[in-house]
Amino acid sequence: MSKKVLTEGAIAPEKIAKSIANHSSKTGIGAHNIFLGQVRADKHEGKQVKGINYSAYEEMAEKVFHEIRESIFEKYDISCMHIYHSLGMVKAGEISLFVFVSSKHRGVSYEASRDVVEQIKAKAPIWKKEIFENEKHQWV
Amino acid sequence: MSKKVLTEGAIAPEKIAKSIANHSSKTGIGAHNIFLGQVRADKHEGKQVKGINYSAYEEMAEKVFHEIRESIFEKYDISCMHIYHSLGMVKAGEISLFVFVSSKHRGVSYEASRDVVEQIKAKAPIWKKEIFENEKHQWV
Amino acid sequence: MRIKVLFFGVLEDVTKKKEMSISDFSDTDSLLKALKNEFAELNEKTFQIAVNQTIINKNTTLNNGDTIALLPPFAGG
Amino acid sequence: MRIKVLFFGVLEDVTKKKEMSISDFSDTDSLLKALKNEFAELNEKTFQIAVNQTIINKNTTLNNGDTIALLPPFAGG
Repeated sequence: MSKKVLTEGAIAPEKIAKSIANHSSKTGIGAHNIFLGQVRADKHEGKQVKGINYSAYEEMAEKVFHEIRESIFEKYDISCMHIYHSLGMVKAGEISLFVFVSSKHRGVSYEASRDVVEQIKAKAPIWKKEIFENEKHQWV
Repeated sequence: MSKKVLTEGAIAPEKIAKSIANHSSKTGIGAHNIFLGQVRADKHEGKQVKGINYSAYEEMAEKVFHEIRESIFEKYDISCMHIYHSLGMVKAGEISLFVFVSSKHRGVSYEASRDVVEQIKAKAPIWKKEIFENEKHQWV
Repeated sequence: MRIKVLFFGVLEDVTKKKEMSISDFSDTDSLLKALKNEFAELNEKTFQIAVNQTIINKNTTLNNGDTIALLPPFAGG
Repeated sequence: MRIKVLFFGVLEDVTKKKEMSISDFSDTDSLLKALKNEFAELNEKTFQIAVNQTIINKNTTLNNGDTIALLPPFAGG
């Protein structure tokens, strides 16, 4: 079983740097594509979003992430793939999704990365609650 | 005039982390796409590449990068874009190209990022010299 | 027979609970009918149903120990 | 008239120099002919020519202070 995707709170830039550095020993890799989802401070009827509280059906989500992983390795000639998704509170401006795909050549890294993100959006049982400056909330 | 793209030696993962962290104040951004080029330890006739020495027609390259930048901002609805490309020696496993595109929504970040990379490959006057373990070299 | 029902996302606000235990229903249709009766607002909500973490598309027999989840539209990423 | 000629990538290995100064040529075609005469290996190489950092596709008149660059196929990234 692969390691867990869901992680408490925002994803730190240092974690991304560490993940990149971990690939320097894999000298067959020529291309990395990284997608990051960042929480926007959207406004709804004058109220500004100060953060998003992520919740998930955790066991099912990890199962879905595993299936996405398998499908991507089957479809694309890639070397590595990592996904991290936040749970709980993530403030506006912070990172809540980190998708990292590595391959020999660049084209496939873009295609696989985009596919992962679209599959996450479509299949992962995760929900967002926008938290406003006035502490009210709204499910997305 | 935008800041310089060409940078001496490999691009450190910490620089990438810093660049990501710098965008946390831009709370209109929802998506970042990052492309990284990593030097491969390819083998040619049994000799292994230990690194690549990058050279460029520097003034022209900076002019071309500026033109690419302008064309991307004209074509895509993006918030930010940064490019860094190595000059000089970069060892196998290290990063030599860092393209960073940020936008409100995810689709455009992928498209613009890919476009940047393809334009760099096609238009930037940069050359690679593969350096082998035995210190011999081969222009790519 | 003991079956667990889980509520996620906005549905948690509708039912005011994260989970409940039931025992009187033999399939998902009859369970759903009872839930919509108890929580009228469910009639206005869009959601899918998962039985033991797999989304179902038709009425499904319930067995002892099953976990049923009501899943509003996903919003990850 | 003083014109600078730059050699990049593999062409630097061919000419054994990074740049040279010339003064006797009025256009790119005549300059190129002389260079291919001096460095026979240039005849086997693929390259583009830039005049003052802009790639040209036809014979171009040279002016005092121009910089000509011989550019092998790009390999950035």
